[in-house]
Amino acid sequence: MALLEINNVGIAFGGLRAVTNCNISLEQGELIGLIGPNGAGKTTVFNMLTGVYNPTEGEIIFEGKSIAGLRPYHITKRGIARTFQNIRLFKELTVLDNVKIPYHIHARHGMFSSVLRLPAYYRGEAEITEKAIACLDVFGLADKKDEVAKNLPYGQQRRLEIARALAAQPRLLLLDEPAAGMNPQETHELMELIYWIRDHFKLTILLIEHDMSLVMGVCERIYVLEYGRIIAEGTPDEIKNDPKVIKAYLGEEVKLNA
Amino acid sequence: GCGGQEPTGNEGENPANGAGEPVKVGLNFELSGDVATYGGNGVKGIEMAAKEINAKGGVLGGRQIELVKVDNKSDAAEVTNVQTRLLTVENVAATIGPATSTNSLAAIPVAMENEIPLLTPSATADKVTVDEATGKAKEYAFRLCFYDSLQGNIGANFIYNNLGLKKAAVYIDTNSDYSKAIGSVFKKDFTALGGEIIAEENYVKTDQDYKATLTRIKNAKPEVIYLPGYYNNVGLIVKQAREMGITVPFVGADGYDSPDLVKLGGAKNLNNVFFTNHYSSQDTDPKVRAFVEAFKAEYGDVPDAFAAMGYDAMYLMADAINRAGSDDPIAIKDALAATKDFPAVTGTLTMDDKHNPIKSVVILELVDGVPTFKDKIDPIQP
Amino acid sequence: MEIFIQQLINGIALGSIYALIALGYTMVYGIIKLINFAHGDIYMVGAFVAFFMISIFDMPFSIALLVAMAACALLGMIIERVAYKPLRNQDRLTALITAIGVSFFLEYTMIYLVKPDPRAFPASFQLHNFHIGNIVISSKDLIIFAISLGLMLLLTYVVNRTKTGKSMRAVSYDSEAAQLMGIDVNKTISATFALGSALAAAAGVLVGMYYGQIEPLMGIMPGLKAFIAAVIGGIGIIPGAAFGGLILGVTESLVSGAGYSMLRDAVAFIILIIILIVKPTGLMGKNVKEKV
Amino acid sequence: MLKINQINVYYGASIHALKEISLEVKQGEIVTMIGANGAGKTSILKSISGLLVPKSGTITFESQNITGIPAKDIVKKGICHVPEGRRIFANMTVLENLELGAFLDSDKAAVKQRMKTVFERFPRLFERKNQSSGTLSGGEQQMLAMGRALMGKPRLLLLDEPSMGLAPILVQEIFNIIKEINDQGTTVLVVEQNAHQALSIAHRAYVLETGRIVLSGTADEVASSEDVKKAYLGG
Amino acid sequence: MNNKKQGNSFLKRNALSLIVAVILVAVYLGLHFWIAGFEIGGTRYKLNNYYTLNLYLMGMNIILAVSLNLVCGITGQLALGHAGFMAVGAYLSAILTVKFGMPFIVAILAAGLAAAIMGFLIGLPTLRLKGDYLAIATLGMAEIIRVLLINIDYVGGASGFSPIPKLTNWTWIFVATVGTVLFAKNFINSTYGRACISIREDEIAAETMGINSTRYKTLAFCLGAFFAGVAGALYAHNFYIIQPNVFNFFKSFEYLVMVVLGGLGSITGSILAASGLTIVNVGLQKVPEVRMILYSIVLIAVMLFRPGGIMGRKELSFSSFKSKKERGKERGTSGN
Ligand SMILES: Nc1ncnc2c1ncn2[C@@H]1O[C@H](COP(=O)(O)OP(=O)(O)OP(=O)(O)O)[C@@H](O)[C@H]1O
Ligand SMILES: Nc1ncnc2c1ncn2[C@@H]1O[C@H](COP(=O)(O)OP(=O)(O)OP(=O)(O)O)[C@@H](O)[C@H]1O
Ligand SMILES: [Mg+2]
Ligand SMILES: [Mg+2]
Repeated sequence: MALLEINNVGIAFGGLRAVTNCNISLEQGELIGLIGPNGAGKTTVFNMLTGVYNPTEGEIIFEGKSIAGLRPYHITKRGIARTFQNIRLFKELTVLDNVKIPYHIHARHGMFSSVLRLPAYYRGEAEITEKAIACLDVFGLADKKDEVAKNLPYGQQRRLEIARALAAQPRLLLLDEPAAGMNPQETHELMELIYWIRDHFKLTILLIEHDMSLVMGVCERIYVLEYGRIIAEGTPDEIKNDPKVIKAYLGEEVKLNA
Repeated sequence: GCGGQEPTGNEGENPANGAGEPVKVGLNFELSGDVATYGGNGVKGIEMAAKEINAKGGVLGGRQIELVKVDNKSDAAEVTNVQTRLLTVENVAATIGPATSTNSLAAIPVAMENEIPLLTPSATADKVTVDEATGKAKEYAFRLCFYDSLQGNIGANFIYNNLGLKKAAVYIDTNSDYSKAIGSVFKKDFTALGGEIIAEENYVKTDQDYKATLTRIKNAKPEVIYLPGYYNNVGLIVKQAREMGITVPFVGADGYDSPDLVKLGGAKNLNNVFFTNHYSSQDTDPKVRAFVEAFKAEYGDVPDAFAAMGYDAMYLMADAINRAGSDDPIAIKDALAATKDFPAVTGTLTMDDKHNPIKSVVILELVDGVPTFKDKIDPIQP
Repeated sequence: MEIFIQQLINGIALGSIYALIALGYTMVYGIIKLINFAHGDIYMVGAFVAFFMISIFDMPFSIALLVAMAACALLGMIIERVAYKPLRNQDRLTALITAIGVSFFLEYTMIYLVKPDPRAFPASFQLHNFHIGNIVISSKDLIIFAISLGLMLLLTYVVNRTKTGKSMRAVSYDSEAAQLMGIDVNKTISATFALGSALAAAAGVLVGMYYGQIEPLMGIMPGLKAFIAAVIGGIGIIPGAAFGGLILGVTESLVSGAGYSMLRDAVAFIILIIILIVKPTGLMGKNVKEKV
Repeated sequence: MLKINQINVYYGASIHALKEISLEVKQGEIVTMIGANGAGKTSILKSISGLLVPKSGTITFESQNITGIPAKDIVKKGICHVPEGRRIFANMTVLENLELGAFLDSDKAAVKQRMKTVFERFPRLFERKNQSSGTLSGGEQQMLAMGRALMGKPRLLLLDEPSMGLAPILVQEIFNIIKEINDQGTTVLVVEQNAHQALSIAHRAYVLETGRIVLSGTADEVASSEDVKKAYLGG
Repeated sequence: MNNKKQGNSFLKRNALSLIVAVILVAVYLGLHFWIAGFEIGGTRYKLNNYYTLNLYLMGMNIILAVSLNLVCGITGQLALGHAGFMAVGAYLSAILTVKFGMPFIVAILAAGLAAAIMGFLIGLPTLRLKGDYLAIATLGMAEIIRVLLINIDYVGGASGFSPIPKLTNWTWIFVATVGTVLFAKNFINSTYGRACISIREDEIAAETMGINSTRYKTLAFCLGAFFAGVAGALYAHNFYIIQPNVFNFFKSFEYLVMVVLGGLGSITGSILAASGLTIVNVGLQKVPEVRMILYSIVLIAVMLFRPGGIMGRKELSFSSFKSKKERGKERGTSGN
């Protein structure tokens, strides 16, 4: 059974049909890319998957259960986490606090013991802190844990966002343009990281990216979206050579370079 | 100072002899907030009176009166706060104020606790001076004005007997205890006399547009409208009523007493308007004229009832201090309780056993903007 | 039915005044996202300026109205310069608290200067009453409605058609980017305050004329009501403010007319809350989903 | 045309973002600045367009000293800045945004003509001309930001990461457009992460690191530097 | 994270709590005797009633400011109806003690609970509103409560509910104030507090991190209301009379002013501002005519010169007094 199935999903904003008849299916453990021209509706697909928008038609099945129309926090609890195209960190909080927040849903101590500072609180907090630091460590951010998030350089903010998403302990991770604003060297490091995360956390990853070196480099399968419709699906090689995709998205030169 | 027991303990061993030592009187008034007018004008009257008294040699054979003025923001907590300040930090011998009933109710427990008398010039609610539970007077609380029951009662009498009208509409400010209290006594007494209340409407003092409710009153077709309220509302209400073609008489209470009433309502509109009052600023009584002229000279304004009652309150307080023979609060309290035939601007008054002054009530009629004496109704002992 | 129409007429006159004040609220809010709590007090100052112009200098009503509008335009600009401009990049609550401070300052400085007593606003018109059946429409109702409507149309023109208006809208969305278009942000914000304050002053003068009475705290309640009106219409949206003002005025009038005047303010708020619950951005507010 | 002489820029009291930066853009050139995140590229552009005021040093444009002049007056001199993150007027329509680009121009016919050329260059904008621009996708917004700047008829165009978040086909297009604009006589100073593309169209380039210029030269010289190759060109 | 280090910090933490506890008890006892009055060597020492009253007022203001900070500063929801919750607490507690003769403690708890329930009822529909829309809706709710109270004759209508026995004393004030502050501090430094803070920072991001924003906004709102209700009960039983008009929107502003002046999100800031403004009020009583003018100037001046409030988002704590180097390591966690 597929981990995630998007069946005939569509959404309209006012008169504008941003996504129509979209069908995507992910198997457990896959690393899938979602590409397409600007405004094709990629981010909108993510928004529908995470409950930020409610699809106006179609169904979304995650691990056998429908999640369309649920509130975002609910979907996160079901096991989907994401990053944002325009970074949305908790800017005024420390790096550590940013990563601690998602652990809240897994905390076992109640408000009562928190406020009364019962032993359960200390145990729970210590456990959360430990996990959070371990998570930051993976991203090389552990030594920045007391830095305020907005003061981090851009690249580190991107990584922190991924770390925060992982802290929600998802089974499906959605990354929206993780390499945007990174230089080639940083992009390369990111690529390694994505592989490592997938293997280490046994995750399924769906990512949106315009940097073809990254997409073609890490993705096992790629979906191409144009004007809200899936126009192609296949392995990187198939996609690279698909004339429709070249015409709509890649352009001739990229094909040559890639 | 420590504790409230001996507030004068720190000031010289023999207070009566300290000719140079001023006698402190505290003023707890509404100087900000939405009833700042009442407090502000009351204080004007008091300050003028104190100045006159001091010019004439003060009290207790040569001691000056020193006023300590505080603003209570018309907020119960602040009333209590500043009253405590007056009584325990400033160590005053007695206090005057607040101007409104609600605020007085907050200040009086502090006065009782510290055993220092409080005289309010203008709080009219019955329960200000009377403990509702026991029906007895509150020992340290006094007032200078007459109380609500009296005005409502006299208003009802006047309409039923003197004007001979039987169908009344009542129009009340729901935000003012003054208006509500007078109104409810009026309703009770007017019905008891055999009259009929055919419409009852409400406004709040911040309103400026009364047409909606006046339209309803108009449709009930009353013979008279009983409107206990303050001049700033009354002026607008009567004006708007006349503009809408309501010609029946309006009857009200001492809140009408202000030269601004005519400015706000227009002289022509205010014909056929009657109200119960302590005094009239157009009164020809020399005592009243002297006060009005002196006030005009001092402030450039014609005094309203609050100013007049403030002025009287200060004189009454000075008189009580003189009669007490010392600035001992307990002696002053006893002197206040024993007040008899004190000649005030607002009428000769005698304090009854509920600490309410007994004084005559006049009914004034506005004739082309001039309050004209219509009737004088003797006080009815409750 | 006649009563209903009478109440409706009363409500429209009242609503026009709310609308005029609400417009200033909405404009200032639109451009710097500040709830300018001092706005109601500018309305009060406007009424006093006209009062003194008429009673001391014997000016005709129309001139006094213009002088009051000009004076308040200036006052609005000064307030912005001194109290709000330094806080433009701060948390919005900071500016809100300053606005409350400015509001107190205007109220109590006026109380200090002119005393708290209400004053009679000089009658400036020969009053005519027009009778239609049992319904009375006074010339004042007509004047207040006409002047309000005229000013609102003028404002709509200024905002939508003139360069100043366009720069106001640009600054309200992104002032830094507006600078890159060559727009003078400071001038634009000043102009907004001037315009909004002038409208408030006009409302104050009209109220003085209509009800014949003014006092230093007269701005508090209408200020709050106008703010509600602005929110009902969708704050930041100019026709919304006018519409909200009318709705509020008419509702209040009808509630009083039905005999519940003591609950009138509560009803105003209940309507506000119901509208917000049904349509969280006000009646004319666009329900845009935040793009993520 | 543009000369920056040893400017220092601070954020607050402590953050020293630009240290003794000097650079030059000649009439008719495309100059690119590359550098890692936070190197100070945006800060340089903001200093030129008047959004930041340098603590010391001078900026001259066409031999006029423009240091410290407010942004609105710098636009008048013919410098248009397409800011990082696009900064379009989100609640206005596409059309209104473009109109604002020509805010200072009172010649209506000329504005209309320019609007037409912009729509020809970006047909997607024409399709959405009445859409509220906040709901455009990232790429669409970038096109709008460029279009809006072109409406101001700039002699010097400052572009801050114009290709950020764009599809490959569009990246290419954007660079083509930049080249075209330049061919038609507009001088361009462009900041880019996409060093490969930027260097391919630029005449000269500067490399920034932590607030300092560490390398400068013709585009080819810079592109062939080993360090640059490693850090910015992916090997 | 080795065990040794953990054990070490555990000790440290307890030592600190112990010091704080000892200081608190000392303050309590010291003031307790001073207020009641005591004699040493023939001289009688007693805190003047006036200062006692203002001390109580300070305590109530602290409770109100800190509780409002939970909503405005921590959760980032602009609420302008705090006085409404205070009114609910004040009236309910007064009814319970005056009309039903209940003990004060029952009245206080009932006041808090009633206000919290009110908060829940008001919060559920309105909290999905954002920013200024929420502000005006909460302001409206409080005004509705006030207007209703004016029209209920059972509690005295506009003229107010009196007489109310004076039951508030130093012990109640102390317990309630310290309790509120400790609660707020512990709440903020827990996963619940962080959930609220994340909503303040970015509601959408918080939701996608699994935080049910409605739930935590409502929670913060109810907690804020609870303590406002408690403060209302203390207020009612200290001033003999309560009137609906006292709980108008200016009262709500007053507490908002304290929160913003102290620094949004800073508990110590709220405490400082609440105490400071109580003292400013005492000082200004000497100049009745211009007190409100001066108050407004103070307000504007503080905001202009310290726009982030006295404390900004930081907290004053023992670590603030440690050397700079040490502090550098600890800085950051929002609630330290
Ligand atoms: N909240 C919204 N309201 C109206 N239109 C929207 C909204 N969100 C997205 N759209 C529209 O939906 C379309 C798809 O947008 P989306 O952000 O999903 O594009 P994308 O594929 O992520 O593009 P990019 O690569 O540029 O980020 C765009 O045309 C956009 O204008
Ligand atoms: N508003 C600000 N306040 C404080 N520091 C700032 C601010 N803006 C930028 N900085 C700092 O100034 C330095 C230079 O920033 P700048 O934005 O110019 O870099 P950049 O090269 O454009 O980076 P990017 O590639 O991320 O756009 C950075 O260290 C940054 O953190
Ligand atoms: Mg996208
Ligand atoms: Mg940059």
